[in-house]
Amino acid sequence: MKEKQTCLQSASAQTATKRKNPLAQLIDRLYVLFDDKKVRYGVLAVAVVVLIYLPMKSSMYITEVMTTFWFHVVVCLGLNIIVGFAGLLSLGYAAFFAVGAYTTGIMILHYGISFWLTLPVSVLMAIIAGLAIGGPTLKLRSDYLAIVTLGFGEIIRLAARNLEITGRATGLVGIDRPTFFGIAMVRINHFYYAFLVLAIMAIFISYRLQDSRLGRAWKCIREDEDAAEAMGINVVAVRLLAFIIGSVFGALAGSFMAIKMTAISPESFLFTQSVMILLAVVLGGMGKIPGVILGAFAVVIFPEVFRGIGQYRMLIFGVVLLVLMIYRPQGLWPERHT
Amino acid sequence: MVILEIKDLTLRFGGLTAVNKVSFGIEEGSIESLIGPNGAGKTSLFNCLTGFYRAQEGDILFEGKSVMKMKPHKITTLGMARTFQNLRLFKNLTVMENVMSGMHCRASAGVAGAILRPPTQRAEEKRIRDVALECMDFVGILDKKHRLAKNLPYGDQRRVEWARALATQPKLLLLDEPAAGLNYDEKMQLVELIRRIRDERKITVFLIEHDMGLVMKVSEKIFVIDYGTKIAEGTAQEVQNNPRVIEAYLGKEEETAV
Amino acid sequence: MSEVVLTLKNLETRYGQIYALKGISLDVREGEIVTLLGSNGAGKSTTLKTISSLVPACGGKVEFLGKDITNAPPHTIVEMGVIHVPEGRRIFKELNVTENLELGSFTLKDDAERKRRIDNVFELFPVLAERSKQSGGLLSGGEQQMLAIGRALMTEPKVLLLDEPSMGLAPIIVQGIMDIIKTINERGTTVLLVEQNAKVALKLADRGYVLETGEIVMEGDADKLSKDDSIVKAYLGH
Amino acid sequence: QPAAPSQGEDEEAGGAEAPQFDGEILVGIMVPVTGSEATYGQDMENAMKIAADEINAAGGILGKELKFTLGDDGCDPQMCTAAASKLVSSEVVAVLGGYCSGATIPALKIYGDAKVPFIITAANSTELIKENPGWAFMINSPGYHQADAAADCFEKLGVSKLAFVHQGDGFSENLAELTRDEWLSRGHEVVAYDVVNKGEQDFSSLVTKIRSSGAEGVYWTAYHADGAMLIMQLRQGGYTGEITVADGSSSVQLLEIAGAAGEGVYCTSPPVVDYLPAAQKFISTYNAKYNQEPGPYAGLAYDGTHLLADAIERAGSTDPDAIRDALAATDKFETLCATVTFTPENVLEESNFMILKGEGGKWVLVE
Amino acid sequence: MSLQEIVIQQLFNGLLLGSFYGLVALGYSMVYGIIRLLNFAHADIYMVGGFCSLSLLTFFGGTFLGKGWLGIIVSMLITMIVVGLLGVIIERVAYKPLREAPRLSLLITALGVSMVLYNSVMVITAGEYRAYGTGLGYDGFSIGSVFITHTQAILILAAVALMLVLHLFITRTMYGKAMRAISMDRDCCRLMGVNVNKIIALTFFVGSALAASAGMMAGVYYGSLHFYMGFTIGIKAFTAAVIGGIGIIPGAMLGGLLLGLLESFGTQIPLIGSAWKDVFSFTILIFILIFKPTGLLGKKESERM
Ligand SMILES: Nc1ncnc2c1ncn2[C@@H]1O[C@H](COP(=O)(O)OP(=O)(O)OP(=O)(O)O)[C@@H](O)[C@H]1O
Ligand SMILES: Nc1ncnc2c1ncn2[C@@H]1O[C@H](COP(=O)(O)OP(=O)(O)OP(=O)(O)O)[C@@H](O)[C@H]1O
Ligand SMILES: [Mg+2]
Ligand SMILES: [Mg+2]
Repeated sequence: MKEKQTCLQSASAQTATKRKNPLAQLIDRLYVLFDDKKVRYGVLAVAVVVLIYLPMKSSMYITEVMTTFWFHVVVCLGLNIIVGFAGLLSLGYAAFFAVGAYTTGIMILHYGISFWLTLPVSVLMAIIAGLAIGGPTLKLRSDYLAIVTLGFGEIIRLAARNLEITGRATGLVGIDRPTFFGIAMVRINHFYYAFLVLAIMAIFISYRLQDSRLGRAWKCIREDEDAAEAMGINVVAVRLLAFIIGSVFGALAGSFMAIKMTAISPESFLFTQSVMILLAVVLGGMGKIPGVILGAFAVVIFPEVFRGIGQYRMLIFGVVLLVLMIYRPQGLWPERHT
Repeated sequence: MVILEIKDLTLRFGGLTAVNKVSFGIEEGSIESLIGPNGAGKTSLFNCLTGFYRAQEGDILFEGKSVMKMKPHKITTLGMARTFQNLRLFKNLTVMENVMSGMHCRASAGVAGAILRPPTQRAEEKRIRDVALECMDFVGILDKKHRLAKNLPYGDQRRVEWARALATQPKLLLLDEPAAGLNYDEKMQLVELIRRIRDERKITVFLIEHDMGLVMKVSEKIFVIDYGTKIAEGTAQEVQNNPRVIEAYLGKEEETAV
Repeated sequence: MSEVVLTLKNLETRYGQIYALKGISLDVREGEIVTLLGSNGAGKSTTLKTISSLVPACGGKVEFLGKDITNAPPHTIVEMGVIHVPEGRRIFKELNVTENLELGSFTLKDDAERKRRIDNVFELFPVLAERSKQSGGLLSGGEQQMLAIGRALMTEPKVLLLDEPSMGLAPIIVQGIMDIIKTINERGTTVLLVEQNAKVALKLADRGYVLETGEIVMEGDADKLSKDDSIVKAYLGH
Repeated sequence: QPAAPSQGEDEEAGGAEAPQFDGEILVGIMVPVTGSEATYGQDMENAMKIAADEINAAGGILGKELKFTLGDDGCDPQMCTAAASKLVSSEVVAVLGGYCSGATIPALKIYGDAKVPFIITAANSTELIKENPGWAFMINSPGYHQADAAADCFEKLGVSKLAFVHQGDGFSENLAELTRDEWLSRGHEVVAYDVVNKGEQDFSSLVTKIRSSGAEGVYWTAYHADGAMLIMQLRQGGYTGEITVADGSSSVQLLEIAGAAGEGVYCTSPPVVDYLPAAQKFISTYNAKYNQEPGPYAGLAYDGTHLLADAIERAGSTDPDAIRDALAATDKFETLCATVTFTPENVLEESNFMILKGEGGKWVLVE
Repeated sequence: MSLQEIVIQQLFNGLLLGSFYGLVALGYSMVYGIIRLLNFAHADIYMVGGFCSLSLLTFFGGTFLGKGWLGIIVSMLITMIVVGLLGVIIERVAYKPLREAPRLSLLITALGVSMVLYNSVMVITAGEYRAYGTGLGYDGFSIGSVFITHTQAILILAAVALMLVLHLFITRTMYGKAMRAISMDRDCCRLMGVNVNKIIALTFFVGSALAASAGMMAGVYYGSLHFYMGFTIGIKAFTAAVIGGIGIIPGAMLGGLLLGLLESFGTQIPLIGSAWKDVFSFTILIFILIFKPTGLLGKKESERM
């Protein structure tokens, strides 16, 4: 059907009949194509091969940046479970990877425990942290939850800054790097592969969770808690699970970050970190896994590409972010495209 | 046999007593209705039954078991499902997803199941889908299964609520004003549907409704409350002729009923 | 014959790609009660929303007292005296009853007058006076419906657009509401009424239109319509 | 507004009328040129370029042209690792810079692994060297030199009860701790030991606390901007004791912002070129080229560049091991700020701290 | 100082700090109250207010107005208007197109605005601190060893006066009710004849003007400005708004004062001290929310099934 007359853009929402430009239409079509499982697996297979091959061909710098990207994929997918799937606004996600990083750091540095053995402890600590923050605050509405998570993030950071065991403001320095089946993990390539494996696992788990009973329950409580409750969904338990799983993702990423950096300090876990991760998730497309990955990519790559322009960099980042959000309010790769 | 028994139930909001010492029982396999003026406390009573409000006094026995202190999701799992007076659909989810949510309490896969997907979990997923499709078919919205709930016309949104409640595979279905916003024709279809729910699916139905035509047609027993207190109960005929009911609720003119 | 106050000419509205109104024309004369019938999804609510500019028209025209008000900002339409009581009551849940009513007279500057009108509404709906300090969200369905109508009356409108006022009301209240609509109408307010309860609506109205999938399929005097076979079958029943 | 020198300007200055070179030597600069510490980083980069111009004008190093490539660490550990690996990927011969201690630590590991000699020209946390045994060299006096200087300063002022305020970052906390321990070991009293969070503006409750603790002196170990606010609020709140600030606050901006409150404030300062007779030529070159004053760390940055050039000349090749050995063997190398000899840990042997005092809106050298 | 004097002095410190928090929190609360947006950019408005007033004051310093109270008052008024308009423009350009978008998208847009604002100022000021020179000295009065400067006393009065004016405006006019109603059902407000765009614009104007006034007061009081100065106070004010019950005007003031007091006493109390004071206040915040999930003055969300 042809449009006879331009509709005035006004008033009510649902009626917004925005005309899409051809580029946006093309992108949307590609997105729809990607939702087909076969296409998706095809693309992923090719991507995996390329990505495994990448560090052998590229410079150390590119590998370093890509490693940072994989790290962000893991944490963004972790936050996506909390924010995108379950609809709980969290402004203190950095606290979760602080928990992982410090757990690993302290165990290696103070007790000389092998890195691989610190991982289960890190997961355990993440579960405790998830329960600690999720437990008492489950009744809170989204924005109040946001401030509690923000406060929690600050509490964790300040505690790390003030406690002796976490090395106070200087942090933990000189964390030993582990060996993996006899190979000492020292080169950036090793970390590239470590984070790549972590990221692939995160993607896989995210997809599996999304298409499960639990994933659907999250969507329901995100939409309407009371109705979800009436459908027999244990809202409290399901929300708590979202917190715990998200926090485990973050903690594992944090543990690996600790050995990659060999030094961690409270300044790596600032509020701005949490906000950047949230930004990546929303910019990419909350709740949509490829969207979140795209968001992580944007957040990591942008500052690198514009490294040359010095102090204008973040200004331009802000402007680009604004323009993108205004033109694609649902994110770059939204959960639903109609 | 009585499937649901309410004993001296009292619910107060501050100074207001919304439900006042109400007692009655619902027979298993029957269709019964609750009527009463606006603000009489009908929805509040439903909310008590399903655990959304905590009544201060009395007791609610579902299949002989007290559900007074239970959380809503527990009660749903026991087999009591409801719809909402002011539609509470998951607006941004598809019809299919809405209805599948009803099966949550009849499945058990957890985190490990979701990630590892053992055969049991696959079978369960298939069962969830099948039940959802069947429920949508039953209420007649199968052809709209991929549309977003919020974009459906009001009447269809109501149907999604029914399908979703049916998907929880209840023993007792509570419907809060299911006919609101439907026209005559559609109301007649609803009468048919309610009967099929009972006859084919063996579900007891308890409904709140203001459309007297429908209530009279479908219910085997009617309870009337006013100001939170039960003022009458009986068959359609008995209630229709009860002077207290006429005074408080029906009024003189018969035209208001379809 | 009295003056035409509200005219729709070939009005078209769409939601995305779906045309909800495919060019409808109707008029409402001063002092009339006109009813709009139709099954679910026929476009009744959309018609009212387009008149009050809540959704944009993408073709055709809405005229009020000869002036083109198509797609004018909603608040200016209210200022001209066209008030729309939307489907589903839309009470401000966290404001109390009195505050809800006060908002109804937002365009009014005079506080004493506002008070007088609130008292008027309380007189029409004594239950509201009893609940005057209760949050709107905690009223029962029927109380909310009364509040919605009362709120609309606060502006003393010239034309009242009512979307399913009887939905969810007890029979005795339905009678009451219909009487009140009659009273308001007799005091000089023109009414365009959308109702599922066709029997009641046709009894009250002077004229009626029947809408099906976005088009007007029938129109005429209320008594004539209530005797029409197809209408009896679909909307009235016996 | 300081004009950030563009790429073009740089080339023009480097290659104007210089002699023919036989290839080039690429050296990395790692400083923050964005973020909160960008000004200092910029100063340091500028000073290094001046040194490079001089070196190239004198025929370069080993007949090759000295060239720089910049890695911005943004004073942020994450950015820093990217910057460091970018420098290593560009196969630099050595790296100069390092301003924020926190953001320098992760880079140290990278340089150590890649065997790139690194001259740290500003950061001076004692934690640094441990991370990179052998490949990093500190030409700024480490914290314990400053702790000594501060304790001496307060003793001279006749103070016994001292309050410490740091800013909760590795650098300022480390210094506060060192000085506190030194102070206690000299038999004095510490009556308050506090922190202000970065970005906080209101210190009034802290001022009250300090006042009520009976402190006779306050030692501020962090940066100048917040230092200025603290000084103002101390005076505004009726505190009348002595105030000394540490090297992070040695910028004149501290006095500009603090105004009248800045009079009589002491500073334990790293060698700032303004007070060094030998540095007058450097200052005028800097002024001429960038139309602004060299900041507090410009001198060390300039020195570091010359030290590196000298070491490569002595090594006779750009082989990393040779450069490292040459650096370690540096013996009484005269620079603007100090005479450089390294301890076995590659740390400066002699303290280069000096004491300044705020007078009439300017720092003047005490002694 | 005696214990009593310490308590009085800290009480005063807390109130002054708290009233700054309160002024900024008001803006958060108002904007949240009307479009349910946690406006991250608000803290930067505060910062811009500081810089704007500094330019004006520098300009007026050269005229007969001088850098004393007269110059300050005139600069403050102009700053409030200019920055208020900036707030309105930001709303039009960045937030209005997203009114119907998911709320988190709006949050991220606000973040974008925040980045643009503070990075612009950073570029303009080259990232340096600017001294805020006024003609005011450190004169004051002391009661025992409690010492309060005239500037402090006047600022606290000004802050309280501004809050009171706002409170009256909101409670005594239809505007306040319209604001609340808009947050509940925007379309329905239109049907009541409310010009929704206008009210939202007005809200942004007032909120931004208040933040700007706080920014200027901070400049006058703390004596220096920095492009990053909004960051910490932003988080604190946001917290204050939530403690009080976000969207509720008196709540923002109460929350601000409470947070200010918690911080100043937290600094003084031995086991907490300056290192743990924020942990202390955030912990209390979390406890408040656990026991009163909608903040101190917040009403319970009421919706029926
Ligand atoms: N959460 C609550 N807090 C306070 N009062 C409430 C609450 N819920 C309901 N009420 C009051 O309790 C009374 C009963 O309300 P209820 O919704 O049960 O009526 P109802 O019988 O369902 O009416 P309707 O037929 O109009 O839907 C009403 O007066 C209502 O205002
Ligand atoms: N926000 C929307 N987005 C998409 N389609 C819509 C939207 N609102 C209504 N529609 C569609 O427009 C058509 C007309 O809807 P409208 O609400 O006007 O019907 P109605 O006659 O009022 O029906 P009812 O009696 O159920 O209220 C329907 O097909 C409906 O699905
Ligand atoms: Mg009800
Ligand atoms: Mg309708």
